[in-house]
Amino acid sequence: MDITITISGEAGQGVKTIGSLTARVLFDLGYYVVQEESYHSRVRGGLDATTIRASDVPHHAVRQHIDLFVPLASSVLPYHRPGNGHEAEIGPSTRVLCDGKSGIDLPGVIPVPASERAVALAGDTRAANVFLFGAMCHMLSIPLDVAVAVAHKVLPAKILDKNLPVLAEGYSQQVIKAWSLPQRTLKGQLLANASQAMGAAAIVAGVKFYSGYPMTPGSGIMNYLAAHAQQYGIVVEQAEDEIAAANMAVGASYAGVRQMVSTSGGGFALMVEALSLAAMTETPIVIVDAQRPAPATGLPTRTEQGDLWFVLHAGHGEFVRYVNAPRTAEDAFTLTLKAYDLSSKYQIPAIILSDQQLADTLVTLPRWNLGAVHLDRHLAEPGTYQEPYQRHALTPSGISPRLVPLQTPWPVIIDSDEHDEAGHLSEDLDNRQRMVDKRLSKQRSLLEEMEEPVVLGKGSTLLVGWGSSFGALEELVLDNAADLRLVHFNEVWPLRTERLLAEMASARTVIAVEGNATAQFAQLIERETGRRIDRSVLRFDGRPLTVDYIAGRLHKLEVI
Amino acid sequence: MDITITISGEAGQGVKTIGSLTARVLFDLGYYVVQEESYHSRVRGGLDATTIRASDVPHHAVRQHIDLFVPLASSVLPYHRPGNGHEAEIGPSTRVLCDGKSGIDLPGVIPVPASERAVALAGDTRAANVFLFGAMCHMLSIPLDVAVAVAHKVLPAKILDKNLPVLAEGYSQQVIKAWSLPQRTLKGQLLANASQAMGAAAIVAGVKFYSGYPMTPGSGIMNYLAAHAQQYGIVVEQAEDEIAAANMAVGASYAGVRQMVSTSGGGFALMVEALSLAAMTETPIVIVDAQRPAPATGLPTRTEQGDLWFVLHAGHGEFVRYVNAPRTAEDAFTLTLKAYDLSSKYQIPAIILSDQQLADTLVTLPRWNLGAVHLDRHLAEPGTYQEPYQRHALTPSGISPRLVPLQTPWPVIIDSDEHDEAGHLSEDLDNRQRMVDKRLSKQRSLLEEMEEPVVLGKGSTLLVGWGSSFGALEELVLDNAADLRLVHFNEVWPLRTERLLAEMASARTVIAVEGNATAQFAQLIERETGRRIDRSVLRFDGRPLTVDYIAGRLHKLEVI
Amino acid sequence: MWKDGMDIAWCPGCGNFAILDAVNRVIEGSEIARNEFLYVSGIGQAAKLPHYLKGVNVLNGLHGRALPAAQAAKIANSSLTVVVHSGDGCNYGEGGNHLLAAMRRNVDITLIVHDNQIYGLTKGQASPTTAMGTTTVAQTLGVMLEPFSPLATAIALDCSFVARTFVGDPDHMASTMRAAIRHHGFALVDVLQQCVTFNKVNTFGWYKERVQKLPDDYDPTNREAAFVKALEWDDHIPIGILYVHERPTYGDLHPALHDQPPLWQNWTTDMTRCEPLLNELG
Amino acid sequence: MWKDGMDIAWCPGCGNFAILDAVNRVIEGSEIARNEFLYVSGIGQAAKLPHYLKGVNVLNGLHGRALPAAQAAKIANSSLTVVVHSGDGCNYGEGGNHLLAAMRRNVDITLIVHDNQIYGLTKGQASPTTAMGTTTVAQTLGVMLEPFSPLATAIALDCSFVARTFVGDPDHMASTMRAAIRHHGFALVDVLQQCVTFNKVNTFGWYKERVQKLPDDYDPTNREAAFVKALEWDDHIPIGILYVHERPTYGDLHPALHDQPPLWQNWTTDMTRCEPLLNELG
Ligand SMILES: Cc1ncc(C[n+]2csc(CCOP(=O)(O)OP(=O)(O)O)c2C)c(N)n1
Ligand SMILES: Cc1ncc(C[n+]2csc(CCOP(=O)(O)OP(=O)(O)O)c2C)c(N)n1
Ligand code: SF4
Ligand code: SF4
Ligand SMILES: [Mg+2]
Ligand SMILES: [Mg+2]
Repeated sequence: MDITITISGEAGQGVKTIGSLTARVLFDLGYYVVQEESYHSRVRGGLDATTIRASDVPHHAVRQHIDLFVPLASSVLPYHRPGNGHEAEIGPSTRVLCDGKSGIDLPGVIPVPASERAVALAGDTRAANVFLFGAMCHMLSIPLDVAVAVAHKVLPAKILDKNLPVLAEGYSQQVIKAWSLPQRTLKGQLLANASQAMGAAAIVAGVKFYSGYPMTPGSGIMNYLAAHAQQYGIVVEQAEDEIAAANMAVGASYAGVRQMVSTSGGGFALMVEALSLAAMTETPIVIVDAQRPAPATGLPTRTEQGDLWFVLHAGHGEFVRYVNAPRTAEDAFTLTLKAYDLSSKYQIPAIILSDQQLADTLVTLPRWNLGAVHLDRHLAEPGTYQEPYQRHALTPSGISPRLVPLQTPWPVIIDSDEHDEAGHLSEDLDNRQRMVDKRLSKQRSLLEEMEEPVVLGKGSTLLVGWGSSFGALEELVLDNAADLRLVHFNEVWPLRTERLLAEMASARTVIAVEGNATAQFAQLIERETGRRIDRSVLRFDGRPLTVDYIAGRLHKLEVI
Repeated sequence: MDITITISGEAGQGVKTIGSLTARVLFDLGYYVVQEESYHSRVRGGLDATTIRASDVPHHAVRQHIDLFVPLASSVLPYHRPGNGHEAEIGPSTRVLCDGKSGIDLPGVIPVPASERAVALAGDTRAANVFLFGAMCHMLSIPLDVAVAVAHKVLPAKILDKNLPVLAEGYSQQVIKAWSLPQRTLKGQLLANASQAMGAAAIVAGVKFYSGYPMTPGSGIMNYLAAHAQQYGIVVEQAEDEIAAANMAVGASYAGVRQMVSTSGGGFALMVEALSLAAMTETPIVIVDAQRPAPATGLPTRTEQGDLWFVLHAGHGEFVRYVNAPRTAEDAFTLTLKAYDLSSKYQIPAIILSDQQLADTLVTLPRWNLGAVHLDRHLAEPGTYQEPYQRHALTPSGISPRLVPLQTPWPVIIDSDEHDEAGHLSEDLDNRQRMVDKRLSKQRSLLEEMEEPVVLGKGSTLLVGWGSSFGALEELVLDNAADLRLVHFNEVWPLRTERLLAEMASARTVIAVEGNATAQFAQLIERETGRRIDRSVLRFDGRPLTVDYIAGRLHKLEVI
Repeated sequence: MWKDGMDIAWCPGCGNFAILDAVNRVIEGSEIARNEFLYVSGIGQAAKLPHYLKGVNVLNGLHGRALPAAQAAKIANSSLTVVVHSGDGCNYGEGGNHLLAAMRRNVDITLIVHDNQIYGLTKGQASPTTAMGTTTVAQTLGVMLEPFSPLATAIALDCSFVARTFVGDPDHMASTMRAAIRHHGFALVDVLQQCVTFNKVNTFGWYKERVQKLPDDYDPTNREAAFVKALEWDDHIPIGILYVHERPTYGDLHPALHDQPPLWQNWTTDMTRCEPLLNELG
Repeated sequence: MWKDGMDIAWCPGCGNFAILDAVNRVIEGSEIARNEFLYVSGIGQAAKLPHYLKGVNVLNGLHGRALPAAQAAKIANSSLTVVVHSGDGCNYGEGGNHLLAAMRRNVDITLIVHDNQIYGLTKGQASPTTAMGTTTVAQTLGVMLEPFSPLATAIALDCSFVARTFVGDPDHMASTMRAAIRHHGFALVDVLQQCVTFNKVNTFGWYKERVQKLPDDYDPTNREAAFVKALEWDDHIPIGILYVHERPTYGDLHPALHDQPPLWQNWTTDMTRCEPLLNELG
């Protein structure tokens, strides 16, 4: 079983609700679910589409071909026509379910009286989506009680009662049972996107302070933490701007609290000076940059892997940072925890490169193993530091024992100027040299902490990817294991290159696959290894790299 | 003739005045002068030293060994002791001239009654420096009338009269004529630092608007333009912050005015979002980043070449930019003009990488040939654009004809969002792809505009440098032409590599020489060429690369 | 929503439509030619407005950064009539520092703030004018900051023209905008605007019930009285021109601008003008 | 200048020395232990002050960005007494937006602005409080912006404690600082301070002639009266506590802070607390 359902409407038509119902019912039935979002930067009108894939083996990406299409407005049809190139596409075999009043006329369309019955039964056209959901469940041969149970979970309590009859009525339309999706035994999984995974990981890591300024697609993490603020005693502060958010992060971390900042490229741009401050004062901070197409405001609700080089070198002067780029929502959880750990251990800024695709895509994932989580703030214990305490004491590792104010009677002194071991401003030039060496020397051991990239397949064509492209690349390579091989990174700085070099050495062609226009990761490899990447498959229309897109390009390159 | 004079005191002791008198008198005598500054970030106390080199052949850097040392306070002596490693150094042959009351006791010291006579004659201890200047002129066998003429030029009118007798009295001390500096015939040269050269070039280029926020060492340009505001009808606006300064730059340029922004790394960090805006809206802007040691506040009055990678990738998203790094004040003039031209022609941001060394070092340079300057704002002429006018019209070159508001009756529309050819917000994904291609395609022709690097010497050891290191490297290589060769860049992005590759191919060892801790330019070469740089000589104590420093390191590497 | 051949990205029922109508009336009824207007905005729902105007120059810049760009454009070309339209988040949040400086700088431009007391485009977070205690998706425990009082702050900064209007009174809105644009100096107009999607507290009706036009004999030159007026809020909300302090603008004070042709036209390729620069250094 | 074994980077005669003395008096005379103080600053001459204190915590951050760091540090550890010292450029210029927000946020910290009406460290450019017309190295044609009125602005923003003092009256300065630190909520103290090197207009004598203590019967809870007072400047400059509005602080309003141990101590490695997060998504 591997089915793709796309529900598409205008912003404000409630795609979110029907999408959630659909994803949730498939998840509850024990299918592996991937739910992706494609929408415009507006509150009403435009396009708001969600594509849900359900399968009995795990996937991390959706496919292009729609099996079941549920358009909520005729205005969206052009987006999904074959060859449009950006959205999930209908084809001859696609079944189309829609409201009879929508005026949608596609071959094989199944019109149902959704809005009419919604008004009649619930007095609210918006219930039409629930009607469609009912009809859809029937088409998928999902028992009504399972659908009803999901409605109880997903719909807000105050509208539930009036919607349940509409759901039943939709179901009772007896629309053709086109698919049969029996209950499976998959249990104990989670359904989450990377915003939720990062937010949850932050809470697991002990975050008590979030500072940020709303910016799509970075706001998901803020919303998640805000929703859990009461329960976990978290201060979620919407700052006056991103500069404040980033400087608050330094202040909070200095004072001993684990913090989180999330934003997108334009907001990150405003945090660059504070990033440099964190580095200079050796204050750990964690920032998520959820990338979107740029420059400038760009396409606020779309995706891109366009900030890699920016983030690698953001901030004036030279300093060590840790940058990771999760592959999936599952990976996002693990790498967020790692970001906290390394940031604290090395007293450096950690940046997590997410993007709209990761932030918005819900996926089935195994329950996180909380038992395996080992937390450490890496604060100094009495006896591990020399007295009088010096915040930036020189040590062989470059890491100074870190105290926070009032942890001991020793005061803690930090300064954005070049400073001496005690933390006081110093214009001594010998000291300058020592301090630069100290701060930069941490990179050596940090590199040791990096994992090697994942390698899949055995083909002689080596695809190189990083971050959110994993789902598509994994599927492509596993389907074409004879031709293709994949080396995929989720820790992009410092960059481990041993495994990569070995794979490159045994490859006939090396092709970078990236969601940007300049093959940024390929350039990084070139700088770090001196080896050339032969070709690239790039996508920069604002949509995620998909199996179909990459396969199409590889065909053009005559690689597959 | 090649003499090095260091005058050193505490901030607030008037080093500036005596330094200017000295440099000016040597310049007026027809010597090639280089005057370098080394000072702390404070208004009083600390170190404030100036080193002046005068020679009968041109140089662009000072040397480490002091021939004539004029300490104004005993507190500065430790800085200049042999082996200190950061400042100009005294040696056995150094002659020391100082005020008899300063308590300075060095071998061969020549105490003169400077402060005593200053008080007696001018009623002001501060005139002691003029007394010392008089004595110094005598030591250099400079006629008194030449010294007096210089005093007229340099000293503020209101203190001139009372200082002239002090000058004469200093001269009349008949301190040993240790050197003989006859009048030379060199004429028609200028004495300027890069801040002045860039400021003058901006005025030549037609700049009428400057926006900035004070930041050492970037403020020199602001001060220069402010000093000429009345005369040239320039609006010099000290903005509320660097964000405003950069957004003002975009607004002014959009409306048709050539602008200038100058700052240092920390201020530049705040301009990064607006840089991306300029790129997205294809609005030409020119920004100077006068680098200083970082991260964060770092060492505000010191120098570093630490922002290269930052500047190459500053700004979210992907866009074309032009980055140059002048070698000398002379070069600064030319490259500033080029920055205006290319920024306007390609409608891209141009960044000039200066640093404290360039900004503060005065040097003799040939009079700029204004006749050779060709100015063009690259605004569209009627007939060169299609009507209705579209600001971002697609063209084969990627460059759209540019109009400014009210240049014609056509309105001019720009947007930070992804936009269509007309400039209106567009979420169309085909359009997105076209616009990305359009903007990025400009890089190809921009690369053609880059000059090849300078190559000096024929040795098999190839030194690679960029920007302000030129003066030191040039001298080193010319003195060691048999062993050493130099390839030196002043345009760092886009990077031309043909000549570099040829030189590297014929070199035994390639050594990067840079004023930073991570060999940033070497890394850039590695990325762009895939060739490895073998070794590096790096300086990151906040002081400029000098002939002596580099030679010392090369000795350690057993290269010379 | 489609209107005049344009796909307008606002929600049906949004107060922005009335503002757009008023702007069109102002442009149409003005002696100023369309292409002499420059509409500047930041990012947000309000900030999309300039795209829906016809024949005017548009600079749609960064979130919170409209004011610096607008001031510089006016300095660069004094023939332009520069009007900024942006949200409360843009101007009182992200761009707060620019607002302070712009009021002090007194460049002759107009700032029209679409004050819906919420962040619309990013889906409903609190803005600086959101009432304390309001819960949102980001302020789940309620807003804990005192709301920003734009008018009182403007009066404290001696902003040269300070007004408030309401989308529910189109004539008042248009005439206030007109007065602001005519005013010689920096003018702030705070427009009370419902956001039907995200602000369920400060609805059209809520404002309608509360707004009160300033009395005819109100004296907008009295700074203290204006300050007191500006603090009125909960039960009745004054609309009208609260404060006017006519004084020289930046353009009046600057010798490169005052009685000079527009700065951008001050362009010559004649190099002799630069000889003095060389002589100074020679 | 060497003082107490420290190389102090200020000019002899600078008003900063008197401020430093006052701060030392405040710290010494306080029931709060030295290590319970956190002194935060930005960049500038004023901002060097924390380095000259003994035994206190110091966060010397970025130019203009002291306030966000200070507020977050206080939120993170409510046991700290947080005092910000920085210049007029830092707080009224670069950091203006943070000042606005901090007054609204009302975190219980104290901001002491060394207001020398100039940029000292960068050698004499105009600050937001520099008088119009003043010429400097960057303002060669004279300052064209109206000066920023910190106190009037603070009152417009309903800042919970607003005061001014003068380096020439050490007792007044120390007691004002003490009151500000004791005050429960965000407190702003603007300190009139001479810059002997770069501000030749607003000298010690200039201030001395003009400052006037508020009368004993002055009522700082009257916002309108305070606003009027705050506007007084040229001939007589009021010093003292102009405005006080006691109200709940951010810490009082936030359930994670109010009556809770300091946030940073809320640390556990027990993972069972996180099970609900998984259940929600399962
Ligand atoms: C630097 C930056 N931060 C954040 C954003 C995201 N953003 C876009 S609009 C907006 C707020 C909109 O609120 P407002 O200005 O009140 O306008 P409205 O949508 O309510 O009209 C935000 C936070 C951005 N584009 N840029
Ligand atoms: C982002 C940034 N911009 C500019 C500077 C340079 N800078 C340092 S201190 C200062 C102004 C100092 O003035 P003020 O805050 O009034 O302090 P003062 O020296 O007068 O005490 C400036 C502009 C900086 N360090 N960082
Ligand atoms: S979200 Fe609010 S402000 Fe934005 S268009 Fe809709 S109603 Fe208007
Ligand atoms: S420059 Fe001014 S503020 Fe700075 S130390 Fe000197 S007198 Fe004080
Ligand atoms: Mg709003
Ligand atoms: Mg100051």
